[in-house]
Amino acid sequence: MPSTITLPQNPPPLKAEAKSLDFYYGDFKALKGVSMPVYENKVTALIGPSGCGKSTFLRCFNRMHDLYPGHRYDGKIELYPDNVDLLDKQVDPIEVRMRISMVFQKPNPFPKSIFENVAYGLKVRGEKNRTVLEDKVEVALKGAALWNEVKDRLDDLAVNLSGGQQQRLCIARALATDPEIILFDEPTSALDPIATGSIEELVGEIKHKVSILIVTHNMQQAARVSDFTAYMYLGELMEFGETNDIFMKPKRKETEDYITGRFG
Amino acid sequence: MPSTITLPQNPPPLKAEAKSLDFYYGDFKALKGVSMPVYENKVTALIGPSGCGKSTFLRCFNRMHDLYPGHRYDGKIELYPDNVDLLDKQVDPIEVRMRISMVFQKPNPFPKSIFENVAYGLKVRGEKNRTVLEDKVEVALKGAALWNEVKDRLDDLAVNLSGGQQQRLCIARALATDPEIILFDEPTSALDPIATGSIEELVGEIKHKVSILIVTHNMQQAARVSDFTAYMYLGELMEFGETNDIFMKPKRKETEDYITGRFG
Amino acid sequence: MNAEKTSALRAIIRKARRYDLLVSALGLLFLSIGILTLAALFVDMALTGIPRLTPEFFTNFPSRRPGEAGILSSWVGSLLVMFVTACVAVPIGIAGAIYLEEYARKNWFTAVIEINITNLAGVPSIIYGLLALGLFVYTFKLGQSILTAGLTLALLILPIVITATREALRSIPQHIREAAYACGASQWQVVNDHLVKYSMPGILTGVIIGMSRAIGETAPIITIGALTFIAFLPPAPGQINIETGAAAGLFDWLWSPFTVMPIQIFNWTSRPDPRFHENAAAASFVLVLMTLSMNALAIWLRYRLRKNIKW
Amino acid sequence: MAIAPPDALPSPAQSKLAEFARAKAARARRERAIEGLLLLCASVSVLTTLGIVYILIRESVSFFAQVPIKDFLFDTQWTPLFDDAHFGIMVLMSGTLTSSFVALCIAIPMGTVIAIYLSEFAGHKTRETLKPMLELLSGVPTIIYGFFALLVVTPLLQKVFPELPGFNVLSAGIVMGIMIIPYVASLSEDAMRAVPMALREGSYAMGGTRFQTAVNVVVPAAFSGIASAYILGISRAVGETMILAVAAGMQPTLSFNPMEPAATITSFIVQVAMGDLPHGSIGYQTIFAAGLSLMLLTLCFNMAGYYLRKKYREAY
Amino acid sequence: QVVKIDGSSTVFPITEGVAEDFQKAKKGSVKVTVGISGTGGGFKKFCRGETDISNASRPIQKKEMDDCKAAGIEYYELPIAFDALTVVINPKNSFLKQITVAELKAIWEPAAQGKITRWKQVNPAWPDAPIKLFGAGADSGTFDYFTEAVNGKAKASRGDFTASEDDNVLVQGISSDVNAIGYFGYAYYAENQAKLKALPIVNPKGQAVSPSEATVLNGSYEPLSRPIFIYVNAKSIAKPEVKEFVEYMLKNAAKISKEVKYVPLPAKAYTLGQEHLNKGKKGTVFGGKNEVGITIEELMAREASL
Ligand SMILES: Nc1ncnc2c1ncn2[C@@H]1O[C@H](COP(=O)(O)OP(=O)(O)OP(=O)(O)O)[C@@H](O)[C@H]1O
Ligand SMILES: Nc1ncnc2c1ncn2[C@@H]1O[C@H](COP(=O)(O)OP(=O)(O)OP(=O)(O)O)[C@@H](O)[C@H]1O
Ligand SMILES: [Mg+2]
Ligand SMILES: [Mg+2]
Ligand SMILES: O=P([O-])([O-])[O-]
Repeated sequence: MPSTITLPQNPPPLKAEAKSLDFYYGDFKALKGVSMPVYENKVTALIGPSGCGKSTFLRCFNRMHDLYPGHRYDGKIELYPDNVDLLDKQVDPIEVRMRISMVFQKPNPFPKSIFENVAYGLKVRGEKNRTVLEDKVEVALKGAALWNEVKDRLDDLAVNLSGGQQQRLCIARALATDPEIILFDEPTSALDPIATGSIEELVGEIKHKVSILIVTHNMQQAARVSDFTAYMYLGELMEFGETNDIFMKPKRKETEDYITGRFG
Repeated sequence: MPSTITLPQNPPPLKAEAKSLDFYYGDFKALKGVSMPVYENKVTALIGPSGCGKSTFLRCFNRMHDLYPGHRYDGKIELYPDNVDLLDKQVDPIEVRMRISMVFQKPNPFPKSIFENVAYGLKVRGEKNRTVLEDKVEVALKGAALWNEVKDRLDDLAVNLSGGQQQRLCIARALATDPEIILFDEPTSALDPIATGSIEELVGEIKHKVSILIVTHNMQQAARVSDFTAYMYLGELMEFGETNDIFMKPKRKETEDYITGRFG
Repeated sequence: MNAEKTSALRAIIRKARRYDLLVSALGLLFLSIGILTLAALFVDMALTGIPRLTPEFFTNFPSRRPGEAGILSSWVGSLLVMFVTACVAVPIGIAGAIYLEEYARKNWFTAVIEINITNLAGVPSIIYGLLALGLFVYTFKLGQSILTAGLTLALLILPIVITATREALRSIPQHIREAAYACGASQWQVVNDHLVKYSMPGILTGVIIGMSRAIGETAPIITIGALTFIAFLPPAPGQINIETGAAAGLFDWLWSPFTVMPIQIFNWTSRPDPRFHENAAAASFVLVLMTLSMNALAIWLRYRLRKNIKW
Repeated sequence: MAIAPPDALPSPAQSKLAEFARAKAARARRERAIEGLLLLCASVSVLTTLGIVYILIRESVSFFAQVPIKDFLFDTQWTPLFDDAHFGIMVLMSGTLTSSFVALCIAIPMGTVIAIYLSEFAGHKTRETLKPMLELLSGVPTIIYGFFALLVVTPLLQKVFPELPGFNVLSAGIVMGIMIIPYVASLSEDAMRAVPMALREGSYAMGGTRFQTAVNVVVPAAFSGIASAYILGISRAVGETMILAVAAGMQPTLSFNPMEPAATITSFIVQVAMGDLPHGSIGYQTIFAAGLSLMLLTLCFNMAGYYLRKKYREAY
Repeated sequence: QVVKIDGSSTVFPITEGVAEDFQKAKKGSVKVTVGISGTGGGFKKFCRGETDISNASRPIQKKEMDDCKAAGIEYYELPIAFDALTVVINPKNSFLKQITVAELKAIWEPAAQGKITRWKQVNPAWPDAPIKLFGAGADSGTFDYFTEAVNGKAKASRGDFTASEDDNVLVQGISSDVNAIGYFGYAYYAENQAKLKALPIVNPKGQAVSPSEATVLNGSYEPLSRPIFIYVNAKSIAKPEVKEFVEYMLKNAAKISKEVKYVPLPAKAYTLGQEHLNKGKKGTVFGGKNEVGITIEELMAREASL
């Protein structure tokens, strides 16, 4: 079944684009011919019932699947403006990950200090100058709205932060390296409503600098934070369009059923 | 906030009744003053958002919490007609479990043969006579609509069955001992739609012999299989009533919001 | 991203990758050092010892003539000691582990047992030898017998059996226990009908590893004083002594003097005649083959048998 | 809340109840008996420890009645069975520490690198074949390692250091180290693999290489497990007996030079035990005093390990 | 039906050989265990009545006699063979041609501990190389005999040497170290002549004599040649299997001693032993003193006088 894709009238510049992307976990085909644009400095939400392949799709963008044997891509994800195919065997996954950051469902700070956590990406990139590191860490923590809470205890272990703070720390960590895209995989599902609110706000703020893909199982969240929404079902992209359109007048019956909660 | 409980006009006989039941996981109070009737040979569905305490409530009925230190009940669950308080310290939990069976979310057959699985409850009760066992196993498997599929391979390992078959096997295991109540904790959430259908059918059939409590996160399922529905939220029973009423004209705003999918 | 930045990035990645290569290389190197050592040891013994591995080698008693010397008394001794060890360590170890894993409530006593077992696992084997000498030999007057040796080694491998059993029990998912309890089973029924059965592969692995450790233990056996020339077998139950005509009792062998493989090896290597060293190599080869095949069996069990029990 | 009162008719359930009550008492008795039996078995380990402590202390008390504790701790000679007896445990300690140090210099770095390699670099197949092979190393009886050290490794080392005596701590220590590698590697690897994938993914998602991920994330997160592995390695080294008895020369001199022969606590004990023990003599008591020192030494390491585990537990 | 023997490692090869043949001859109806505890260790067990026979590479000492007496244990003393306690060095050692007892003492006396560490300190003619020492363990008769013979007092020795009850350890150590010197029973040297060099000892008459069967027999290998014994518990000899074993031993000791490279005593010595047994002549002819440098004739004379 072909996806129903409704492009906006004045499309913003493209940041990336999946082109008939298939994905296999061993023999199991988890993504079936997904083609979808990602617009620059916009938030694109991925919604769909559990197991439909949202996380799988998201993790293609930073080649996370490369870590596991037997996981296989087929198709392309073009990154613009330099037109590289992220999935190309020739392309170094580490390079891809340096350009595209990710925030996970469960906050996963490293067992290090707050400072070290945020500085990690920079250190990996060869930055050694302490002043530069300190500056960038501060900027990133401010960007993740965490600076005020932690500025006096940058050397504390990150695991001692609360869940919401940890997640913002992970966002700071992702922000610190000036990525081109940030992938969020249900970033608030482990958090309480207040922490969720602050993360959503954050997403709204940072999208001015970076393109965002966000997986969520919470319709309201998708409606609140995203500019575009993609509805996936059983490994296929069912419908893609501007968020308002998807929620107000979905083109497909399945999308409507899902959004109104009649199914899933 | 007191629960909104709407009893039917001609209430069927009571099988059990929770009376201001509190439950604590250590210091965390997971159930707050739940009072609710369970009617004989009826299906009562428990619905509510994740973490609201449905499973916790269900597992009080067979004293499953006794297995863990620090879990504590407060209040009563009366079992009729003999008026025992299931939660009474004097009452042997093993005795409770012999009268009240349970089917779990994930099918959990023992790594033994199909026969041994179904016969286990009987063996625990001291039944040794092979013919009796064989008869009862057959009846139970028939009751669980599994007989035809497995009658030729009763000695096969149960784990080699498909998910849906395994779950029906677990139901047969629960049925074999003629329990007075069967507790189902999201029995279909790990199954595909076809297996789900057959389990739902089964529930409809066995309810003529036994009272049923079923936790489900699937509204449609609750509507389809149950006679009564209880909506729980944050450890409290919000609303209880006949299923039709709850789904068609819920008395409380929260229930309506949840059922129409505006929340959760 | 501009080309200049990209190439800078690539340079950094290349540099970082070097360490990947280094660790892989070192890891493989170190692994092969370990494995080659094992191979060297094995080949060395095999080359010296194999010519001596005739059937008579297994059926002859030790002798002052290297060509006639065999390992009959020592392999029988090892076997009997292992038998006693297993009979003591396996039930006690499994029962203890079941208690700790399934029954123990959190209190100071179980905490003491826990810490204690961890500590015991690190206690040098020679200390067990001292325990046996002071307690079994001199206090309980069990003498330098098969029983003493078996008990000593049983205590030595008890922590291994307990730990393996606990791990096996822990790997049984909670939902299996819940399923059994939900059927109305009592705790002992859950343990006996399910947990013990499903953890058998893990327990067996632990037992075999423990036994393979015990069979090669030398120091504690020397400490209890078994450095002896033994050219006879312990009395089989009911065996008739041709001189006295008396029949041996069912458990007489437990009190018999004995020797074991490592002691025999030790004895032969300390002989001046180099031909005894060939015997020692041959016996070592047999012993290593025994322990290695026990270990291999355990590993095989761990990877194969476990697959038969799915949850 | 008004619920119709239940009808009080007698029902079959009631007779069932009586039957249950009978069964219950018998069952409760049996369950308690079984629990008691199991507890007894669990206590065997405590009894073992008590036995060890009792025996060591009982004999050591008679020992220290004859040898002042000051001599024991500070004398620099160890000749307990000679006419002019000296009881300086330092001498044996120096041998034990030197040989353990050599062994750990081999086992800890090599074991750690192997663990990192197996857990973070090697593919599934490689790991599943190489790890068991490595574990076989710990299955070889130590007496055989002893002769290997003496007859194979020492001559090899003498090619490099012609001055090296035939019995020396170096060769015994190296072989001991190789023997200990699997303990360190296997347990560390288990600890590393227990680190949740999510943590690793965090690092990889930042563009980390395998090495960076291993060093910055996995090793710190698995630290308590790795520490346990090290502690076990140390206990093994300190308590190893036969390798040292066979290959290290049993020469009681106060020296930390691995190029020389040395006696360790353990090798002294077997050495004396080999010449059968005259029960009740000072010689007999010496080995218990030495054993007590060894026990205290391992206890120190175990305590350190316990503390480390406690401190660094749940890093993730 | 078990004959329990324990004691000297020096005597062990002979006893073991006898035990082996004896058990074969008896078709396994009698069991013989032979332990190696060293002479001292063996006597301690013997005097507690734990063993039937004790191997000894020196005569029983006063303290041991007292212990036995206290426990009511009487014994027969039966010389079995002669041994030459051999001082060995590495075959590559070129500067040592012979050694005097005084030089040995300088090396081994307790005062040398930690001080005498280089050959030059003993004899200025020798090179400035380290001395590596190997010797018998403290529970052994060999150690007692050597310290008595060299240092003048049993068990008086320096402690910083590689001590082992296991003579092969010593063989191994000495053969792999150019600067090594050590001592043990002749048998172990005889079996390892390729790896070791026996050092001629300057005897009281001033001749440098190498150990060998001949020099032991003619009494010129002094003071390090020594008789070795078995001691038989007088109560045990009442047991037929022990009696039989001892008689078998006396008949076969000469043959087996030779086989395992010891110097057998004249045939008369064994018959004398048998006579002592028959006539119930218990006790020792050495009076609890460790005598050094006794020759075969002297020994025979003493035995006859019991
Ligand atoms: N490692 C894996 N190996 C095999 N199959 C997998 C693996 N991970 C996921 N799958 C399967 O791939 C499909 C898509 O999974 P995915 O995790 O992408 O779903 P999702 O939409 O993110 O669901 P959720 O909302 O539950 O996170 C599912 O059917 C899942 O069972
Ligand atoms: N073992 C436990 N210890 C402590 N808290 C627990 C435990 N199990 C559950 N809880 C908490 O108790 C509350 C109720 O949990 P419960 O499992 O009953 O929810 P539920 O309604 O069944 O949710 P779901 O639909 O996800 O199964 C939750 O907040 C949960 O976090
Ligand atoms: Mg997902
Ligand atoms: Mg639940
Ligand atoms: O073992 P020894 O003969 O030296 O006592």
